[in-house]
Amino acid sequence: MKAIVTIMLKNGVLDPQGKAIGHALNNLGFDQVGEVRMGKVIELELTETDAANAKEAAEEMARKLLANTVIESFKVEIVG
Amino acid sequence: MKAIVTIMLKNGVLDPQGKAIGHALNNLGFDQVGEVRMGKVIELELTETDAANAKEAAEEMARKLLANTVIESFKVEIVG
Amino acid sequence: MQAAILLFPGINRERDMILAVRQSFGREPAIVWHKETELPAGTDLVILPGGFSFGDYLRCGAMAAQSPIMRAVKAHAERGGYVLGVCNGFQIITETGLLPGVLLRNAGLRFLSMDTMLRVERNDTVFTAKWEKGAEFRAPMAHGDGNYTADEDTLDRLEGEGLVAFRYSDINRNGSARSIAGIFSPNLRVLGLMPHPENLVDPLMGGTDGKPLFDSLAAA
Amino acid sequence: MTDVNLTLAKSFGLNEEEWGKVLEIMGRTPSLTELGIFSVMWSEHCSYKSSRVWLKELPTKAPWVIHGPGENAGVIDIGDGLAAIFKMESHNHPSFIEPYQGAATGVGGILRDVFTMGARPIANLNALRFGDPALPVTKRVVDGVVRGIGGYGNCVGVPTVGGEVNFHPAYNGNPLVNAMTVGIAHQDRIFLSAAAGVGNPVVYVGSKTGRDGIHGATMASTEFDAASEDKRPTVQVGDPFTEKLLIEACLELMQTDAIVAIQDMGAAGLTSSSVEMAGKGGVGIELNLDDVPQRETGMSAYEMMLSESQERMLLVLKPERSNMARAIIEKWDLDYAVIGHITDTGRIVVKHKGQTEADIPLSPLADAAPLYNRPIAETLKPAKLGPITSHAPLDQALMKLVGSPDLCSRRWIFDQYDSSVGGQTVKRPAQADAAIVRLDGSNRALAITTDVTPRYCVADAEVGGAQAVAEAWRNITATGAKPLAITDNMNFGNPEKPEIMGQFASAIKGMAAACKALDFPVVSGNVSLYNETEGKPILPTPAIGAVGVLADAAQAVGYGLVSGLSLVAVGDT
Ligand SMILES: Nc1ncnc2c1ncn2[C@@H]1O[C@H](COP(=O)(O)OP(=O)(O)O)[C@@H](O)[C@H]1O
Repeated sequence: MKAIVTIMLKNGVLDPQGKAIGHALNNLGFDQVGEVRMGKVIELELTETDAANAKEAAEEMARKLLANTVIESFKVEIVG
Repeated sequence: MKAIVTIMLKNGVLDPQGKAIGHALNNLGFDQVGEVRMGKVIELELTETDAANAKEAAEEMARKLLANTVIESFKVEIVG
Repeated sequence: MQAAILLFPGINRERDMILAVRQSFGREPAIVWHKETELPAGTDLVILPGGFSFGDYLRCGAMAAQSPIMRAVKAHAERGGYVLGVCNGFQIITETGLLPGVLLRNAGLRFLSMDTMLRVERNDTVFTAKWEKGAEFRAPMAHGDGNYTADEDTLDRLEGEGLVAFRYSDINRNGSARSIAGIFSPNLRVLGLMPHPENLVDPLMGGTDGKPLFDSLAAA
Repeated sequence: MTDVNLTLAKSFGLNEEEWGKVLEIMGRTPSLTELGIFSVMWSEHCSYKSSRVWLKELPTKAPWVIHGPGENAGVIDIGDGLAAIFKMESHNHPSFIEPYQGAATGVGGILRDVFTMGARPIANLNALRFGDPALPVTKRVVDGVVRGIGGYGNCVGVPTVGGEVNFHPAYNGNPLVNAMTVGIAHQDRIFLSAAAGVGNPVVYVGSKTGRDGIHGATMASTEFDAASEDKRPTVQVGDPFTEKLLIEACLELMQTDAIVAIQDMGAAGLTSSSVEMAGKGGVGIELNLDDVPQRETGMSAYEMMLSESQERMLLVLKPERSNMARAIIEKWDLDYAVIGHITDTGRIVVKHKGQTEADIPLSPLADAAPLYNRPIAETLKPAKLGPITSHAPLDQALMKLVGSPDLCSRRWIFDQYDSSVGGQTVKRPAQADAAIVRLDGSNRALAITTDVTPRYCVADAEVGGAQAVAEAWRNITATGAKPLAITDNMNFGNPEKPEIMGQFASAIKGMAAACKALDFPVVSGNVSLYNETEGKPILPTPAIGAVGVLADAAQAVGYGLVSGLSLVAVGDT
């Protein structure tokens, strides 16, 4: 199974990268762009074959290491 | 509309970050983890109201700025 | 004061730190590999030096914070032991939860390598006794992620309890909340800061502005 | 199955005559893997086939030279039983395709050349050339290159202490990224690449092998055209964290007596490292590719032999020490694999999945390598400058000069490079004419600089070449240090054009004369040819990296003016 962990800064936490990207897009003439947020996505190949177990394991990994829950929130999706 | 651009290193391109994260997860006792790949996700708020147009615009932004198409591939999803 | 310097893979300012400690303490620090589970007996001060532990590939300091040795460091801190984290060491300490907040990417998104000025917010601690309160000193910075961030309540509490150790006093180049460059734990025994006092302890390398930190510790 | 024939050989960069030589050496049609090995070993990048006849003119000897050109880097005696080991290398083409990774892997490559000899790297420098600063592409390249150099150098913890940068439209489609590393070793612990000891294990250390940059070495040897921007060869991604582990692991292993020979896997990775190690040692080598640590599945022998995956080393070990060596390498979380052994056959034999994929005699591979004495033509010298017509007031003229891209402050660049890590940097960028780095545990310091002024070389390549050496010498001298030796990076256009070869030959002549006059030998270097875009060459750019020594670091002189001193001009104006 494959787990996809998406990690975003929590609302209210300043996102300097997202801000810079938004600026750059506006400068390139993309006027339709408003707020931009940037996050990480981590794809994990898991030997686990049960989707529920895989999800639980990936969530534990996210809590323990992948995300810093002081500033980040995460969501886990199981595919394949 | 909101566009979510997910950017991953192309297949075959070394992913030092994914590699190090995989190692760290194994060391933490998550033995079920095989290959790990890390990418970026960029959420764009667009004033555009038509989904097809929004997608096209986001794809152009990805090609022009967000992704480094020499080594990265991207996909765009329109939500909300 | 017996110091132990932790060595995580990817750390690169351990030799700088050894030079500074050797000079002020008059004795060699112990070097401790990250896979150890215990600190050397008699360790008073644990130092986490700068660098790029595990490449800083996930978040700065995140993977090092999970190293076996960090459990011993937490226990040491809980016993009231001294801990000093500089740059990546500061990031590791915040990831471990020994100090609050996080270090985000610099506001300008560029690595910053230059001298900055720091103000000493209090001098009644083992780390800062050799400075005057309010003294300003020069310290080299070398980081890409030094933008100190915490929620407003945490920041208010840090200020209210006098736990801000150093502030950028010239320009706040990395965008840190309230110009915070370094903070103490509530018992004033854990210090984390971004700039590198250990790189200014020798007139030959441009000055001795950073030496009081090590002299203070040596005298404690 | 791909047909191996002249057409394929040509697409691999070999010409008809070279293909003929391959057939003669092999006595049969080579396999694909064999052709790949010939093509990279005989590429300009590895064989120096156009430049070798001229490089011989450079003086390479002095009583303080321990190893001149021919090793991974040059080695000089700096007193106290210590040696300085240094070299400069280009990563020009990759830095245009992907500026960040191109520059980053350039830094990684030159670091490996230096620590492979047993030196701890103590300083990085660079010499950069970019196109017209007004062009968007230049901004993208400058930004990526600077971040790439910083990203890699800062992470491995080697201070970037100096460099130089110029702008000129001739570099619009072909920027130059030349990176230099200086390291320090004990003279009695210098490691060379000549393999020895029949039966000794050949050991692979570092990152796993992927399909990175296959045919990068041949790419660096052919001209650029607009299409290559689309071809997008597999770009190598740098992993400075693994490099840092590799440095520490190798230096730790070098404290023991396990290593017979060691070589980094640079351009044409496994091919050039194994061929060079066995060739230099006058032995043979047999590799079994089944045992190569692989990042991707289904890699062929051809791909593995030509992969340019970064952060890898090849070692020949004493068999009785190999377990201890493995323990050290694995302590640093690096891959360790025995992938072959040394033989006495004088051949390189490559096996994969039970098949012999290559079996080539080593000495003709090296000795019969093509060597060209290419025609040279005098370069047309630009017209003499006319009389100065503008008489702008001095203050305005000064402002214009100070504000010009070639003279303005470089702070934006070096503020992104960690110049103090290591705690030994006595003079950082913009503090002296050369960077000064003290040697740990000693009063001694090295003075290091990079210099060249391409517009002088366009005007007169011989004078320009001499001037570059002289400027480096002056920059070292101005700090109070004694200049000892140089490394160079010869960046030129297409050597098949007589006027380019003429520039090259003249620059070498000028450099040689200056080196002789100043007792300033060349101990290492690199040649980068075919720096052209759509037939237009870059300016001739023989970058010089120089090293000098100061017995007492405290005596280093900087250029910060202090009030109360007198200014004295020396020499004719
Ligand atoms: N690409 C670079 N990387 C690092 N340092 C640089 C670079 N370019 C210039 N510098 C530093 O900036 C300072 C000024 O450079 P330059 O204008 O070339 O002056 P100089 O002619 O005195 O060497 C020098 O100390 C030089 O080492």
